[in-house]
Amino acid sequence: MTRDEIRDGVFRALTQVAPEADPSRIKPNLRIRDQLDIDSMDLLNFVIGLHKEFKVDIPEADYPQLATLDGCIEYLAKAQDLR
Amino acid sequence: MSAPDISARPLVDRDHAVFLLREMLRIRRFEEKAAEMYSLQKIHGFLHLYIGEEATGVGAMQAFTQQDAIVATYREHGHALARGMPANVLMAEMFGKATGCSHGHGGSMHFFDASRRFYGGYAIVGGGLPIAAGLALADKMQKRQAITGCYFGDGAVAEGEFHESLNLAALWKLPIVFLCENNLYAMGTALERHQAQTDISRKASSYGLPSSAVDGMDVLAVEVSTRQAADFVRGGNGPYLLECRTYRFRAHSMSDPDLYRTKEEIENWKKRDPIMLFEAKLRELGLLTPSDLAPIESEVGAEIEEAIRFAEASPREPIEDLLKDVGGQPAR
Amino acid sequence: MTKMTYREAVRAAIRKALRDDPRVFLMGEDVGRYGGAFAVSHGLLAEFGPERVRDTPLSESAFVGAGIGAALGGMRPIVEIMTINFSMLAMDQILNNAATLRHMSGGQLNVPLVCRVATGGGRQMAAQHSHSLEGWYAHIPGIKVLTPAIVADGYGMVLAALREPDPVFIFEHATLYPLEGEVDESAQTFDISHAAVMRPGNDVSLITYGGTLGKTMQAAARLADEGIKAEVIDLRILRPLDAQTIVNSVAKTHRAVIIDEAWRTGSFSAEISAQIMENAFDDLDAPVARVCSAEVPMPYAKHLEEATLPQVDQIIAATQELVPGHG
Amino acid sequence: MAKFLMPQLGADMSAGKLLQWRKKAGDRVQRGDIIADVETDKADIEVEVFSTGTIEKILIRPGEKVPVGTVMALIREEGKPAIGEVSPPPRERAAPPAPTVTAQPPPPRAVPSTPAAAAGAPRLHISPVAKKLAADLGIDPATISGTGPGSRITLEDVQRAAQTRTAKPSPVPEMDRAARMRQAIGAAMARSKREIPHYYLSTTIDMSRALAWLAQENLKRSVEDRLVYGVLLLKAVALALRQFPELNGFFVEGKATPKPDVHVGVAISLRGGGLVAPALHNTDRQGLGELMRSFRDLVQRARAGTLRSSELGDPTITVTSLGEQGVEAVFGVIYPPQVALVGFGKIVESPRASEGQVTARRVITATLSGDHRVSDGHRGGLFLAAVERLLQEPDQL
Repeated sequence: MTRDEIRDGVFRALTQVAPEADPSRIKPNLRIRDQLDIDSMDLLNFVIGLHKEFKVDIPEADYPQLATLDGCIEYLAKAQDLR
Repeated sequence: MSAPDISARPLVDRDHAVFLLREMLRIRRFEEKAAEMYSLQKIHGFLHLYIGEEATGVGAMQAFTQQDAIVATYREHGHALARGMPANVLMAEMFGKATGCSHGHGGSMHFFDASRRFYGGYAIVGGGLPIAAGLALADKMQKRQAITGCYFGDGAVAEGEFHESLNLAALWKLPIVFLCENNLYAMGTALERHQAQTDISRKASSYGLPSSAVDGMDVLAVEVSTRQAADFVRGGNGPYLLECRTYRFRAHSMSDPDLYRTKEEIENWKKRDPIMLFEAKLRELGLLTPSDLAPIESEVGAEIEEAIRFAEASPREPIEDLLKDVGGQPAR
Repeated sequence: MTKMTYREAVRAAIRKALRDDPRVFLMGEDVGRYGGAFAVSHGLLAEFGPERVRDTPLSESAFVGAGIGAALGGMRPIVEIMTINFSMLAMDQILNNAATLRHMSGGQLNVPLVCRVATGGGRQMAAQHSHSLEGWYAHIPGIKVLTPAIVADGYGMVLAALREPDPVFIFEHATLYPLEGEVDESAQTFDISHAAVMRPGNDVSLITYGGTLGKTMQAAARLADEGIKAEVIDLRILRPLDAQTIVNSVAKTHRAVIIDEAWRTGSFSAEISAQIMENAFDDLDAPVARVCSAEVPMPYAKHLEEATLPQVDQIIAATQELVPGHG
Repeated sequence: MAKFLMPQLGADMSAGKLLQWRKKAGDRVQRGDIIADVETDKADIEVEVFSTGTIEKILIRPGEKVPVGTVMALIREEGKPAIGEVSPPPRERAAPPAPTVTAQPPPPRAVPSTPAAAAGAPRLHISPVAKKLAADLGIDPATISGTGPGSRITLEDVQRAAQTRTAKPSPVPEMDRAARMRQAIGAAMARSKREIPHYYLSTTIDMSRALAWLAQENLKRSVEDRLVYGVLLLKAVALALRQFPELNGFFVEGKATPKPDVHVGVAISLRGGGLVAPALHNTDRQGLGELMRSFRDLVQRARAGTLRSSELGDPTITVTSLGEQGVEAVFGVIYPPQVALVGFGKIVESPRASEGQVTARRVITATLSGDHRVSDGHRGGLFLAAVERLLQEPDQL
């Protein structure tokens, strides 16, 4: 899965939770929660979205790695390789 | 039917004479105390004093039995006392207390005592006359040996109810003694300024009623005339009108500045103060010695004083009972 | 049950009372030899004699006052005031003595007096003989005010009133005397504390009393043809008013029209409307409507009198105004 | 010493002017003597004295106008007549004038200033029964167009709106709806502040044990079934309410009506502004997993605008959590007709001493806004303490 495909998947999960999110204006290196109005319920739904999109199990302990867009892509890419 | 000869003086026995004097004095002192209590704001609203007319009230009342019915007017303190209502329940009524003879609902103008058939004071001038007609009608229809004494003032003769009631009473031969206390003034209007015919007793003839007039300042004369009128009525001969010519020494009420008559006129009439007149007559007849008076005064004073204490100490009616005696309420 | 007219029903009740209770007697202008201005007491003088059926002089204040006095004295008088128009002459005795003596005497005296009074207009009697003033009497604490609109009530209310300890005023609308209806002369008890639902309905409550019940029932029938199910309430008693029956009805229908022959301003309909606002506010889907007489001294001419009095068409129009889809 | 008062000379007299004295200090007077002339509105009146004795002191000068009951002179009574001293009326005070006869009508009570219409909302033209049904169904009347006379909203209008509302969300443009919602929330909040006497309590709750338990629990759960800590807070509040029923219910028509079931309303912010607080039915009887699922479902439907009207109308209490927005403690406004609101702030690390040892504990600030007509601080405090205790045994929730 290419990085772009992973990026699109992440955005799909993100817009599920925050429809008003505009992918082009999300800064990849800043915390997503500082750029969008995301509460713990949204975060959970985002993680569930990623789980369905990429068929990976994401333990709570790994949540910090998903704080930024780049972090998500990095984490998911690693998870794909493991499989 | 010629007017009864009222000049014949009965042989007066001493006990009855002292009783009459004492009754008049009770009324006089009660009224003086009522005036004082009014000025101290213990009594409010209207207060009409009977000072000067005591002979009429006391004299006439002697002619009525306990079974007879009495209807009075708003100037009724003297009639209530003469009828036997205790001074304390009258004072309590004027203080607006629950122990008053009308539970504080009526005040000075509306004393009632069903047990003594004292059917109260009426504030609407002439309002009592039709009631008296009805009471007499009921007694007659139930064949009760009783007549009705109906007091009213000279002002009432101008009201339609006076003429309607006298006619109805004469028409149906109702057992009523109509007692007109002519004190020469309808509040601020002298008799000759409110009546074309000032001889009130003559008004009865237009309805076929026998009538007469008597000196309202002479307690014995009033008693004799009223007894004769009452005997006539008890004989089933229909109603009788007795006019008692008297005078009030005080204003119409506590709110009346009394400007419509001169001081001289009042002073003249005071020379015929009914209590002074009767005292002098009894001394003349040797029925009264100067030492008799003091104990009567102190006895009367004590009764009036006790009335004040009773009225002051009495409770007011609780607000919860506001609607207690009002008829026509939905069934609880 | 026997079929009779309204006047015969009232007469039957008075006759029964005169027979059953020696304290009862009838007093009023022309009640004896003339048989009553509306022929209600026809034949009673012959049966009971002049002592108990007493013609009076035209002295309303005196004979109403005498009625009060006689009641105080232990009798049970039925005083007939020929019409409400003349009752003004006796209003002082009624207001200041009849209604007041029990309370003012601290409960010592009560006045078991029954006063029957013909009322209302509609017979071209003009201004001085066509008044509807029942609302004035219903304003006075101390008395009861009954308005028999049907023949059965014409009979029952007289007998019920005679059992009351306090004064009762029965207003008989003059147009009702020839009305035909059923009376159960064996009945022993008669209700004088509840209004009656004369016709059930869900869309609007038509509330009235006395002489206007007939017109209200006609209006309800015609409204039914248009699909509006109107509930008709006959108040029967103006004091004490049975507000609960009114509130229950408005809670169901959410709309009320009050029909009252009195002049609109300060009429009894205003009191009913106020009580609906106070007790059924949250159930109202439209303001309370009123159909009353025009505020003019009753004109003599027929067309003018009809334009003054509440009519069936007005009741229908007022109702259509309230019911959605019709206004 | 007897007092000579300005007498009551008529039913409607409240004061009188002394014209002249007919006696001076030291003169002897008899009961009934005229000793002064007084001018009233009606006329000049001669005033008699009711006691016998000698005038001790004159207190009022001619020309002075004084209220009825004022002491104008003192009389030393000599040998009282047999009837004894007239005891002066008990309430007589020495100098100050007696109250006037006709009590002045109390000054008109300052007309309570009617609160400005909430946030300038135009007054709705709606019939009482329609307004009541809209309130019962939790439908905002502002969102209904009236078909009655003068476009008054009628009963039928509300009934029609209720049917269409539950069928599909009324296609109201997003912005317009948010503005209307802001208006409705504004009106409710203003009314709440105006009518409900709030009291506020706060406490800090140690969450360490609960969060540790949660982390363990979530390890065992798949992603979809994971719990958020909010669920623990909701369940603790719901269970605590069983012991404090007075906080769980409404205050309507002047009296508190506690509700048997516990439906905790959860404040959910909507994307693009606005807030709703739909109910989690029987919060206390749902297990944590079940509660999590209904909570997630509620949030999604709230944000999609497909909430059922009963969910809007049913909450018996509301919980609001602004922790994620960085707020430490929130003192919220109660949603009428409810009688309490619980607020939770963010979880922070804070030094806590226990048994002499200071350790870093993760704590949260819990607050209670209570309706003082229904409950008081004492009961509110005990309630918060119960919530804290429950959160110390997360496995029992």
